[in-house]
Amino acid sequence: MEIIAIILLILLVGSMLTFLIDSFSSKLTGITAFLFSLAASVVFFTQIPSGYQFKFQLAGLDLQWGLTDYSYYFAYIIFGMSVLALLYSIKYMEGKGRLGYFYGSFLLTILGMFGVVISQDFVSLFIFWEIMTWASFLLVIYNAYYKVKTKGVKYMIFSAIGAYAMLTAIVFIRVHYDTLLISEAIAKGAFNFEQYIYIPIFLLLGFSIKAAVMPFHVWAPSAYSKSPMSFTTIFSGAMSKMGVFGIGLVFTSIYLGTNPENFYWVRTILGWLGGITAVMGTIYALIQTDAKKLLAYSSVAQLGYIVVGLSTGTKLGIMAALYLTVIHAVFKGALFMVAGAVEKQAGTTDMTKISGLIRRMPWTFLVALVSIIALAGMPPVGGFVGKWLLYEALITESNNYILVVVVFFSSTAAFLYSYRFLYGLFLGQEEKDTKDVKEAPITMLIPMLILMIIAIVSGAVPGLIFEPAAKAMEAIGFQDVTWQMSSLTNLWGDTTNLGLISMLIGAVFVIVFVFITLKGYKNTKDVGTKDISTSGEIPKEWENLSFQQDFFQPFQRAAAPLYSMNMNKIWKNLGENLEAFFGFFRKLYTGNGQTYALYVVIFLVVLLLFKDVIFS
Amino acid sequence: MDNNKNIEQVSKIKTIGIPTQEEIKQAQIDFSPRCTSAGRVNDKETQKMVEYIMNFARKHSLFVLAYGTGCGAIEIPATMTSRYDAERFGMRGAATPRQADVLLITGYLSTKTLKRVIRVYEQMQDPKYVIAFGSCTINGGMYFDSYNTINALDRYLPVDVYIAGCMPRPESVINGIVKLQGLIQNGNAGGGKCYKDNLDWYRENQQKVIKNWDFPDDYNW
Amino acid sequence: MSKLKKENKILDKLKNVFDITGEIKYKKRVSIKADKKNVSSILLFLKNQKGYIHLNHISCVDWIEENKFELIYIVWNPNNKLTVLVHTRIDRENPVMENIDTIWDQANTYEREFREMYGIEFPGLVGRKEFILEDWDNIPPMRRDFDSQKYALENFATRPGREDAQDVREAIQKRSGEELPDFAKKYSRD
Amino acid sequence: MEGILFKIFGAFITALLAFTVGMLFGGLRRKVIARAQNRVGPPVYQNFLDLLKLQSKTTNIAHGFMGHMAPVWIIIAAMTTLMFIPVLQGDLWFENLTMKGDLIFLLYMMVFGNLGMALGAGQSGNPNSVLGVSRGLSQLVGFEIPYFLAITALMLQFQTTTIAEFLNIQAETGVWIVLQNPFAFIAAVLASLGMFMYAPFNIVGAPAELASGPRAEFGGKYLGTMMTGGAVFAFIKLVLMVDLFLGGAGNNNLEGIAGTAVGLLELLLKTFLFYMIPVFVAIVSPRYRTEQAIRFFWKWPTFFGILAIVWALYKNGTFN
Repeated sequence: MEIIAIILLILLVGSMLTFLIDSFSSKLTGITAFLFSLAASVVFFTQIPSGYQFKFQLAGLDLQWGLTDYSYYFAYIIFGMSVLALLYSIKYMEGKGRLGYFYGSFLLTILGMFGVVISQDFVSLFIFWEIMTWASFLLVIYNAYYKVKTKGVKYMIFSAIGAYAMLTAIVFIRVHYDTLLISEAIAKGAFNFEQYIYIPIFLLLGFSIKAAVMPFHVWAPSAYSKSPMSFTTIFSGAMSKMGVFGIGLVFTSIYLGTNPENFYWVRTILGWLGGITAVMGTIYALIQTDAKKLLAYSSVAQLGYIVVGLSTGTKLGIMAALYLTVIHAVFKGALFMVAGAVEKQAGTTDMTKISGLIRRMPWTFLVALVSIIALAGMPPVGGFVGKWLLYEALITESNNYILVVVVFFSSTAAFLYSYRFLYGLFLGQEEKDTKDVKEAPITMLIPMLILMIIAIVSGAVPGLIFEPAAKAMEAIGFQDVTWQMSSLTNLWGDTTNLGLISMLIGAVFVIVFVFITLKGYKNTKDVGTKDISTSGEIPKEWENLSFQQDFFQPFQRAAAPLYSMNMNKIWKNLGENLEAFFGFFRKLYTGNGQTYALYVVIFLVVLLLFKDVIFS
Repeated sequence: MDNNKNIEQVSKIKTIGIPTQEEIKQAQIDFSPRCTSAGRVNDKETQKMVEYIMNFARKHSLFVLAYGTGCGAIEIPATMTSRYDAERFGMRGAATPRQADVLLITGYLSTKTLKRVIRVYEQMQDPKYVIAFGSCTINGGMYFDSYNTINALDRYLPVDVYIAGCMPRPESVINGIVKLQGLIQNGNAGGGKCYKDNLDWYRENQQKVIKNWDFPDDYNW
Repeated sequence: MSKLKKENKILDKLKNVFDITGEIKYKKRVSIKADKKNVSSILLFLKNQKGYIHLNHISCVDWIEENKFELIYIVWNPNNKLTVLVHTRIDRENPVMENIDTIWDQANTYEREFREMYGIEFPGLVGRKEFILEDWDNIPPMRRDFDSQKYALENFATRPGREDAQDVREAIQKRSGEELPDFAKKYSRD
Repeated sequence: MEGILFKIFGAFITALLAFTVGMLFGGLRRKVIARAQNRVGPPVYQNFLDLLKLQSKTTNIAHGFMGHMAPVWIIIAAMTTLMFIPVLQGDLWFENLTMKGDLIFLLYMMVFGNLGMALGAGQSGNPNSVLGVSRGLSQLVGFEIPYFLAITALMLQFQTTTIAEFLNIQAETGVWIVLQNPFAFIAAVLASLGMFMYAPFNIVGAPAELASGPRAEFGGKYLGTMMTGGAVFAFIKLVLMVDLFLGGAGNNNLEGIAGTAVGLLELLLKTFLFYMIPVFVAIVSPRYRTEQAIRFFWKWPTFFGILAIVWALYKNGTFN
């Protein structure tokens, strides 16, 4: 039996088994799911080399599975994140109902994602894509109360639109190019924007809905924030990257030319969509009061950067997109895990209700701090590398100078919600309600700490990620991708030495930390958050001095025009108008036999009158 | 030094009319605040070089937290701005007790305000000084018989310098500041140290006035 | 008399409707005395029917000799610029007065002050019991039987060396040996 | 080995210079403001006395670990940024790591300290601090946009991203960039008004409104260390502007110590003159509300920034 089929089988059997085990012992479900995913990834990483292929026939169709360097890169993310997320789930999901349903769907989602990256023909791509979508839909509605159901339906509708678009494109490819293999389609120029322009457009539509690109991003914030956090790490970290995977695939035809002027308009449109997504995601993230929702909007914004990177079509730009893909999975995965841990331990992630958890959950805070530094793109941590690549790509290699300002605006505004997240959950007044909150269990901490260490290391030695990313870029048509282990060089030859920066920061940190700690050590006292200078007033135990509502009101006021654009409203209006429009057709069916008889008569009359025109 | 004695004394004074000089002297000795000589940080003779330099810096860099009670608050802008320019002595406004060195109390203190002033004083960081301003802080001034205003501030906080007057003009304020600078340089402005040493005595007095005592149990320093 | 036409009109109207006595103090100022139980209906009548929509002030006087508190509600009509003062007297023992903060919101502030400073109860009054004073444990301080100086002497440490509560003119006279001028004697304390 | 020791020594000298000049300029600012108000004002060395006093406080209060770390972040950001900025052109002592980092890195590193301090201010739990942070971050989004536009324009015009390269270009052509791209200079100057956070953009730490904002809970050694970081940062901002637009300093033909001395004098003169722009603006300005400040930055400075980019593209021949 083919090794790749074994992996799929492991995941499928695992999915069924966990579902069955749940009826015996719900404690074992999580561990079973974790072990199955671990087994699948071990088999994958040890047994499958890059360039592996497997062809077979099914129902008269030539199907082909395999792994290029490009898909291998995404498989890293899928398996890495899945294993960590399932380890995290064991404790996180403890005590909740319907675990078999949860873990079964979870493993099925992993199967779907893995299937998408290994598919080398359109049929299996579509099938796996649908498996992924449906399994994830089941997880989105896991917390099934009324509102979640409607949000889930929103996700489903957009996914369905994407799937139809993809299906249409696939059918047209079959019709026009007589092939179902992706590589053949690329070779025949199916993704070219010259000949049959609707094919790549439809495919892009399908993929960008998954990547939550403006204006199809409206499903994402609610779906991300309403599903269980341990799943959202995958949902935002890995599954949204399937859209990125697809967009990269479609753009291969552009990259193959390696001429920066290739289809400039397509890239410009997509780049601007990405930029606007980033801005909208950011400005909506910073007005949220729920930490989960904040992270969800932030995910949308970060995917915007990735799309911008893809749209540049230059080496640095694609490198930026691929690097951001990984680093976003890492830090956003960690942050969603942090949010989950807080939810589990403190009961809620509503920032207006809790604050001051830093003394209760120090390790979780550490993870949150490092991940937020990465999210904000601050130097010693990995996020900076992605931001640097993106800016340099836009400034030195792309001709889109206004877009770089849009991206910069978005990433500067990202400082605002980064701070909001840390302050809202961990800093601020220690409140009475959160006095007896405990640190998260160790199995939840381990995955978070692993992700944190990856984020730190990738800041000093980004070459670890550049290496597979460079291979992946070579797989989709770039030649001579250069990279260095721990420094960054742009097109003009200017170098930023990250290793040196990390060392310098480390050295200064140690010196100043020792100085400030030891100077007057005996005379330094750590006091609680109630001992603050509030004009001599002594805050009562029950008084809440946290500042949580309308946190960035000045910014909101200054940027009021931006907030008046609400995509949700536009979609809602569209839906209502469509409903009215189709309501007109429904009126034709009156339920009265005489009306139907009239329709038949009218039909016959029309037929008779225009028979020469119709049957000519 | 308990309070009843004072009441008796004062009542006596009232009944017999003008007291003799001896009586006043005796009463003043009995009433003397805790922190005039007891609060010496270090003597001028035994001062070391480092302390001399530090005291020099302290003296020339007074961050003032003006607790604007009463009518004296209006004198502070005049003192700080162009006409009198207290900034040339290194004075500077501090907005919070954490950054401040000098607590400037600019007038009468109701019991309600006193509680906040004490809290603010305790939040300041050593070395810290108190300048009390106007006759209200010295002996109650025109509010001597008010049911809600304390009469002598040095029973509740260690006052380093009193500035007399109702209200003292900016010249007097500057005079007081210069006086405080001299005390700091000589190592005599040890109000914070004195407060720490005699905390029980101060607490007792404070709790007599502030009925509903809800301070945190431990004074930080 | 024709000059005070408006004043007479409102006074007559009030006299017709309610059981009150009243007088015109001077131009644009009408003062009436009413029973405790009538006050709210008078105020409502003035506000709703006669356009006295503004409550200027409520003030309280302690008539300790008569064992009464006097409450004075001052209302104003912005159209004809007339002011009406409604006087009422209530018992000093267990003083209770009708709460009128449903008629004017700002009455709440005055009433809370009276509750604290005079000990007058207003049933249904919203707001914290503690208004200006903190931790007050004596009789309400604005009552005339409260001795402020005694309280201060008992509670606050007083610096010796000052003579309190003397008549300034007498002291000057004593010190300098001069005779007080006639106009000063007129205002002498006794 | 000797080279490394020499470098470390040079780094210390640079840090010392930055600290001294920053503190001195702070004192000068107070003096200038005082003279403008017809006062005598504090002595020029007043800031050193303040620092000494703050460090000699005998008690200190920290609010939790992040509060303890707040000054550390600032010093890290200040020192790291300083090491990557050429203080004197071509001088071995002040070279440090100039060629190892670029402008985008500096742009991020300069925000690092403030964000770190904001975390410390957050843990203190004082609502005033956090209100100040909220305003400060909002204002940051305001002035970073024109600043970034100006820097982008320079990068596009001269096809480089390192400051040392900008200095070389100015030395070779003999024309300061302020003349080569005046719009970028205007945008950067207007943005730097916000960066210095003097009036009219000083609502972040407004003492009367917010009890000095983010710094409300810091005193003693913490405030002192923050002051040091702030002084170094003031120097960094000035040197960055001088390097980018005013031709830098140290570009003379003199040998040895004399060259360094002349270069330092030139640097002091240029930085001082540039520093007087925000100071003079501060003297005559009231205070903007946060949203007014943001709108200001998004209006004229951004307009000049975009103009600068157009100018840069015109100059480097993209339109041909």
